[in-house]
Amino acid sequence: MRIDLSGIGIDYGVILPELVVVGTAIVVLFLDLLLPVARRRWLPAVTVAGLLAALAVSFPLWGQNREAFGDTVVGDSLAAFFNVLLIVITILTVLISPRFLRALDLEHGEYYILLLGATAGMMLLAAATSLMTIFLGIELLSISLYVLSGFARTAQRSQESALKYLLLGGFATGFLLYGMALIYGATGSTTLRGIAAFTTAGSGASGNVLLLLGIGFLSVGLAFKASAAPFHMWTPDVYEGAPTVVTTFMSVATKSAAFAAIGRVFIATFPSISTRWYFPLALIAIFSLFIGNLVAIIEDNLKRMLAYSGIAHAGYILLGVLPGTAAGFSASLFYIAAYAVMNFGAFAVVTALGAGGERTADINYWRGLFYRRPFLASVMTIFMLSLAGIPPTVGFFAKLFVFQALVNAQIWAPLVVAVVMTIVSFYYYLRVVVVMLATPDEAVAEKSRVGISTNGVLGAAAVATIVLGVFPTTVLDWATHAASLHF
Amino acid sequence: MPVPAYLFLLLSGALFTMGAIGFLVRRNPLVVFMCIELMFNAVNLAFATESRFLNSLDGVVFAFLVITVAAAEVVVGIAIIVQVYRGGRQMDVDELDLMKE
Amino acid sequence: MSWYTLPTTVPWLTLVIVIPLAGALLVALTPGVARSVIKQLGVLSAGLTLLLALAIIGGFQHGVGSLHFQFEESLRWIPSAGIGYHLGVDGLSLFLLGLNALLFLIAVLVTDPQTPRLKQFILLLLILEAATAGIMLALDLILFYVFWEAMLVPLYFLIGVWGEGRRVYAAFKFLIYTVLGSFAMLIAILAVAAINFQQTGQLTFDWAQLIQHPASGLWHLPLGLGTVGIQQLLFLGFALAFAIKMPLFPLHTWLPAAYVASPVPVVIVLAGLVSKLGAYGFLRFNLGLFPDAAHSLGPFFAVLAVIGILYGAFMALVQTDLKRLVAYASMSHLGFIGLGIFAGNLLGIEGSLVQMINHGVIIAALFLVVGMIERRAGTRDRAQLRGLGATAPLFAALFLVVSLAALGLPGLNGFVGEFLIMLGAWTAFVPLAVGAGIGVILAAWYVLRFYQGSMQEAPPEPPAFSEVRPVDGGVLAPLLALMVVIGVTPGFFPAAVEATVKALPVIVR
Amino acid sequence: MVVAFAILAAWELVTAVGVVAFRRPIYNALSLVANMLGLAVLFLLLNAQFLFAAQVIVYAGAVMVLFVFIIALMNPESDVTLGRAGNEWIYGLVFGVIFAALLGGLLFNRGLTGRQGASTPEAINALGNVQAIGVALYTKFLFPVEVASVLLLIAAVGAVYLAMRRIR
Amino acid sequence: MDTLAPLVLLAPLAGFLVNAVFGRQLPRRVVGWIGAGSVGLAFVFALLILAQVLGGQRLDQTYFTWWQSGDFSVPFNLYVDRLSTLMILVITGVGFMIHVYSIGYMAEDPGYSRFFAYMNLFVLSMLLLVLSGNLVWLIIGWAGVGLSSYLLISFWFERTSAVLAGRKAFVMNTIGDVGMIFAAFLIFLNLRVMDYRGLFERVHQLPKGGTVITAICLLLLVGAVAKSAQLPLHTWLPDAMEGPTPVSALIHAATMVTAGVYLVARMHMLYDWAPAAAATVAIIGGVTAFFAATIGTSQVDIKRILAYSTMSQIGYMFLAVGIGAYAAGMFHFMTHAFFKALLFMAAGNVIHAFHDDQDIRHMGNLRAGLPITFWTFLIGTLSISGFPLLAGFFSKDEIIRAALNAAGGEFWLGVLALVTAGLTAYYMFRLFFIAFGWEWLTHDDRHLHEAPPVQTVPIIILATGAVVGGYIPIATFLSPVFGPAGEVGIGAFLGLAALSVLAALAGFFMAYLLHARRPELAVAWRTRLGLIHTLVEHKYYIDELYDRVFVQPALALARFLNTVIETRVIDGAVNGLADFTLVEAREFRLIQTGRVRSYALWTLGGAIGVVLIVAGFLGYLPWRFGG
Repeated sequence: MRIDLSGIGIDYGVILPELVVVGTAIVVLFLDLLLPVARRRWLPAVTVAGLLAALAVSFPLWGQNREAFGDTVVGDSLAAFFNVLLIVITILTVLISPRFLRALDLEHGEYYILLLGATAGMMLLAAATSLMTIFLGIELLSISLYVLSGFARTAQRSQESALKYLLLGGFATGFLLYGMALIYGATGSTTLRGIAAFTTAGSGASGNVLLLLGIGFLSVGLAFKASAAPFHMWTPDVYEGAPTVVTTFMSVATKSAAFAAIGRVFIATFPSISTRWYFPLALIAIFSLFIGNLVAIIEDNLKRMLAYSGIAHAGYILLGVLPGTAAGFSASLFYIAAYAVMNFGAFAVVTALGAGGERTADINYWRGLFYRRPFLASVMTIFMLSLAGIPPTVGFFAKLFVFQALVNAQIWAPLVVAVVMTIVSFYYYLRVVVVMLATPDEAVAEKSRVGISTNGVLGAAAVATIVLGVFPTTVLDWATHAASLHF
Repeated sequence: MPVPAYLFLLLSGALFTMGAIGFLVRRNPLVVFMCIELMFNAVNLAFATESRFLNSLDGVVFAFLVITVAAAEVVVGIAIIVQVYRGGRQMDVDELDLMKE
Repeated sequence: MSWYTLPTTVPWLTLVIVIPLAGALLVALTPGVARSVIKQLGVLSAGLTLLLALAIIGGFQHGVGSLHFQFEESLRWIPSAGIGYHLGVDGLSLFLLGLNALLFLIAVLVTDPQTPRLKQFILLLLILEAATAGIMLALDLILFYVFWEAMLVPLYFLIGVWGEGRRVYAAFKFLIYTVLGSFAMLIAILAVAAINFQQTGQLTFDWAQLIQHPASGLWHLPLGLGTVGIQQLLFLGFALAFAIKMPLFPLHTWLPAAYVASPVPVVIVLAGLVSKLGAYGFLRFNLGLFPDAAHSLGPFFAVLAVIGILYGAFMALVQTDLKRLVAYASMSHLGFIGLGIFAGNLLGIEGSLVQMINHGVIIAALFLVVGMIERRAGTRDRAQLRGLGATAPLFAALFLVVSLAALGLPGLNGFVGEFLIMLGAWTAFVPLAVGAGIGVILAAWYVLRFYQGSMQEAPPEPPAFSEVRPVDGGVLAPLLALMVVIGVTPGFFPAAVEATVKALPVIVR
Repeated sequence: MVVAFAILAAWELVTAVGVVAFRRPIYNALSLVANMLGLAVLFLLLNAQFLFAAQVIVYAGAVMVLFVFIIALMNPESDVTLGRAGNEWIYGLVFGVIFAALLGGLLFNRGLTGRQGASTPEAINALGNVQAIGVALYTKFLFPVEVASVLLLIAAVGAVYLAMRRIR
Repeated sequence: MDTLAPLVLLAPLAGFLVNAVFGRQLPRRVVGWIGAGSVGLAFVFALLILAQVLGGQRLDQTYFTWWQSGDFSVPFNLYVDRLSTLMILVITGVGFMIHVYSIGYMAEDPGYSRFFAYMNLFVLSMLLLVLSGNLVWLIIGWAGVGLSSYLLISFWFERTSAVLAGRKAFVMNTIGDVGMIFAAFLIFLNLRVMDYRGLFERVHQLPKGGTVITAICLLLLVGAVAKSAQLPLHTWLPDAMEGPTPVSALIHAATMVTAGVYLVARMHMLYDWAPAAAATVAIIGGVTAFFAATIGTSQVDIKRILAYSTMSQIGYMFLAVGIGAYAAGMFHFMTHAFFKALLFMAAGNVIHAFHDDQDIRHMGNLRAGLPITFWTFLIGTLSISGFPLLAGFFSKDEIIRAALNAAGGEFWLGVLALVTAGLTAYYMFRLFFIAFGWEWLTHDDRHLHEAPPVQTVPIIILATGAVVGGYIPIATFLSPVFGPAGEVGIGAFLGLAALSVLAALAGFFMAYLLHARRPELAVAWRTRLGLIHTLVEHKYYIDELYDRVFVQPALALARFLNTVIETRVIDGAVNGLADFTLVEAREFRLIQTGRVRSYALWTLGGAIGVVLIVAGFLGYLPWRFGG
């Protein structure tokens, strides 16, 4: 008996980015053990270096379509797009982390290891073309995030959020797996290619109970990761409880990865039965837009408010998936990128303030911030305007392209809901700005400097928000190219 | 005479639902966690069944991966639970409402 | 003909947008304590813009019609989405451009140097000027929408931060109303492009392109609710945005709140300019892109406009807060503009075009006057104001001219527009003109109540009202001059715009 | 065959009910162990000996032992001794029953529509079940298995971090 | 001549600008003489124009284009013919007299320069009105005189009564303006012209007596009625007496209020073409004449009596132009300008003498104190009541004769006019007897002071006009405009003269009896008339009527809109929606209980929803959906 590896396409180039990230994690692990405590601050540097390397090796995948390892993973533009996006997010996160961790006395090497692990999981999820790898990717990022959200071991809220995330995450994973099982039973294959082949064979797939149920449960699991209503319930609590820097990372990265998977599954694998999954996804999108925007109006805790707004944005991104076309998905991808920039920025501001402690998330603390911390307030204003979708910020074009896709596909009902709820959203986003501009009632005189790296990250995010808002062409073209999936 | 596949599937579905119900009715985090394991088991049953009846090994491998992942998740989960309840709080998930609304 | 020709190598229109932004940048870089410097920077950039606008008006070729734009600039922006950077000026936007620059210069001039956070104030004003200029110049629908939304934010802050009374309430009300309309417009814009794409296979948001193929056909409502004319639907989408901005009855309730809450420089811009943008949008887009719908739905909007005229007039009759009074007066006058637009004939549209300028000049002057009264007398309550003219005859005289222009006295500018508008309305449907006529009579009534109530009758003892300051007079002077000039010799106006208006599809149709 | 299935099914259901219904966590744990063992037998029935082994060793062995240890360690109160009983559990039951009913209704008498693979029991047994799985694991499913290993590593790191005492 | 006509306008314009801008810096004498001199200059130009017009010239000269788009073309053109020449002569001539008079009359007033600026503005717009060669500029002038009249009525703006009177006048005139604007619309839309020449050329394209032409004429009439204070838009004129007396003399007696007459005369081709409208003019005129005269018999304020007399006399003119006797109308306009201006200015002297007391019952026996005023006022009274061989006698007789000669209903209007003539004599002499007194010889110790010559000389000049004005051959002068004047047989002339003199004498003796001989009789009569008297004394309660029917309801409606519709209905809906959203938001927020199990419940619920949807696709549910 001999093991024959020839037929399965060993191609390390495809998974090189993931490998580099994981390798970095291991390196950091050893450094964490070996380095004296005083040298711990090298860890972030090493992490960033590794991530940069991963970034570098991600570019070759652009424009290619290399399935590898028995169709379990692919190296194509979509994967590259998300690799770049996720790695950049992680780098930014790492850059704003040290000061925050120091303030909370959480400087532990494990933080970076887990961060890298989560990143690897997300990248894998974006590149996965098999139910197995999708599942593993989700689990990898989830387990890392469970620990990360409980990273403040002494903070009850942090622990509680970790447990909630864990239990609910497991529950959702159960549904995800069950759906995968049913799909497997219906199609006899676990690779998306095989499944697609089965469904497009006109084998009455649109009437296949197992398949439809499987898709349904699969969407439940993915929607949970994307924190789309009604599977969003964990989001506000976890976002609030987790250390803000983790929330920053999680709110942006998890959603992106989840939508990468959603795109691959629904648009690339099941185009032939789009009439089947359109309806549940449309409901989920509408529900997310509704809940997210509505509840955010009255949230006085900024982290929770942003959590709800994140739910709403999941709805917007999902709208782009609804047409089931590459055009629509490209709009989604652009939206994801835009959302990554602006939402990361918004949470980063909260992080920069949050070094003081929990109360900084309360909106009353932000009263008159414009005069205490003009820089933070200004960039926050930019992010808020962008989240609301006011030109000339990237948020506007994100919404514009999604709406355009819907109009071209003549999908009206979700569009109307989206528009109405967007109008509602203006209220709470601009409310923050007004509060920051209002005259401070009590003189909060904390002058903890933010630090050059954090300032740099914030400035970069703000500039990106504006620049992409004026010249969105390049990113849009990337998104369009990445969205053109071919099986 | 062989047993038709759908009976196995029905059984797995029943077990899965049991797990879900358990998750919903129990308040002890450890028990809740066990119920999740129960759901995973149900899934494994489904996978095994299908791989048997479809004559393909994917299902078995998938089930194996599920077991692995479940083990890993249990490790982390238990650690978190311990961490949460070290302080001697009541073992009750309903008590976990520092954050709400 | 034109007075002279400008070199075509210079991107004049972009400059109109860029100069205020550059000024804003400079202001942003100036330390906030250097108040005088900041204000001078603001005045400088606004003044430059005015000169530029005047140069453009002078260099505008008369009699160039059939949708030919001048000083046109066209660049690729987001080709994959069919969005371009396309600027141009024609008869519809020419004089508004001048009004824009003039009013902003005045707004900056009358800004009190002691305003708290003067820096941000001037900064936002300049950004706002750029946005409004862009709205008038943009020929790409998305570009237009970008400016349209960009205008919202500075206004929102100017009201919400520097306002008075229930300023946050007013700001949010203004915001939500406007956003409601503009999103309806956004969807309509996208739909227009999509339909054009289906018809011509070419994805574009360029006004000049879209106007070639007006949307048509029926849309089947879901759930078997029957069918709607697509063009009518799109028309309504745009109309909602512009009707709110203008505002048309009954979408006006943001107006008194916002006007009352805004500081004087802002309310000048808000009333004098922003409302015109709604009217301009109606002309440029509703009448341009949807001629058939304009014919079928125009009467309905014309009726709304007349209701607005009368409603605003009656409301103005019983207001005690002068700012509120002027706000409703403005609403009534805007009803005239709307009426002229939806009369849908040459004279009506030309009338509303000239009336836009007139109303801008008049309402700005009125709010300036109100501001001066408030600053001197310390109150805006008509019940407490009496006989101010006794101690300030010059002020009374200036105020008198403004009031007369406001009530449309023949010989002053207000008459020109109202005459043509009513003539156009009479051509379209006589009762509309009659309603407008009643509005004119009511205008005489409430304006005189306004003027006499504050200026005349026995002054309080001792008369504490001081005479107008030279600076105030200097600010009012150009406006008064415009009132007289336009009133006596408005001939230059139709000469410039007639060709464009004649080329409007509605007229052609 | 049928008889065996019937018995095992009954056993599974009963033990599952035990997992949910017993008041004392230790009983829940034990009935879960029983449930897992039954499941392992079912795997045998399905000609998946490898899974049987894995199930018994990993699950019934490692995982559940861990559970039992923790229960013993923290000896949590049973739900009776907990404070006020919320009534969410009623909703839970109702929803669960509805879910089960729908699922059962839809799955009843459905065959598996999937494409038939090559590895029939005969083929597998010819190679030897475990070997077959092994080959599959290290050829076709090489990558997932590697990922699983990474996952275990990360999980270990996380667990250690959470569990270990503060290092000053 | 095409330069003279603008000069006529420019003179008062210059005066207005100088006085308006520098008036407060200039010394009073200069201001006054600039004001008066500019008008005098205009008078000189007018005379030059007269010379050329008598030479048979006419003018229709366009100076610049006011608006030109499509076939809507409005030039700024001046139109000079004999009619407008007559008008500008009277305006500038009488105007000059009044300006001179004002120099003295307003000497003490703080608003001296403002007064003259307004007066010049008025003269300017009146001349514009008269000289304009197209409807738009006619309307502009029309509104201009309305404006200056408003300004001058509320000249003493500390007085609330003056302010209200001014507002009333302005609003009523605006009604008239709107009427004229609509008339202009109809003319343009049916004839596509805005200037007189084109109008007069094309008017005959319209069907004679058709709806359009009638509507045009009636709408024009609205403007004329409002401006000339005819029924039913007359109520502003008596209140207008709040203004300084020279204003009343110039604007509310001699010139502006007769603009309506000028309008009808100018548009006579249209009115000839619309008999119904013309008849309406005549009826309004006749009725107003009588109506105003009756009110005049019961007033005690000297200026108000003159005001009602003005209304009455303008009624005569309307009657004349209404029955087509345009020349007669203009003739009466001229004579009336003479004697009514004279009467007002004399009254002004009296009022000054009595320190701004206008109640005639406090006056009396002025011959000793104010001899010049006394005699000139007597001349005016005689002239207006049609005393033979004075100006009023000729002009009024022509009107009455024309009416009586006219066929059909107008005959009764003539009778009415005759009665009115008697009434006129009565109330004028009543005024004269009460105010100027009959106690010729009793000793007088009130030390009344005659006005300075600057005030008396103009009166004397006008008095001569009031005497000899009747001998100016207006009819023949205007014949090029209105066609040849009908020859009147001497017999008919004497017969009618006898009639009217009889009526006048009746009025005179009645007044003599009641107010000079036996005043107690007047009291007795008043009580006997009772109700009628109060009705007349309160001007038939028309002011009150308008207040109840128009003003109050309008204000009530406005208040209703302001308090209910705006705040409750419209804004209520908006705010209600916002509040509703917030409430809903709170509701949904409560879902977030913080309990893991409830969260899981939602997840399971979602899963159930998914299953249901699948079932729906497969048609296991009563309702189908999806493809």
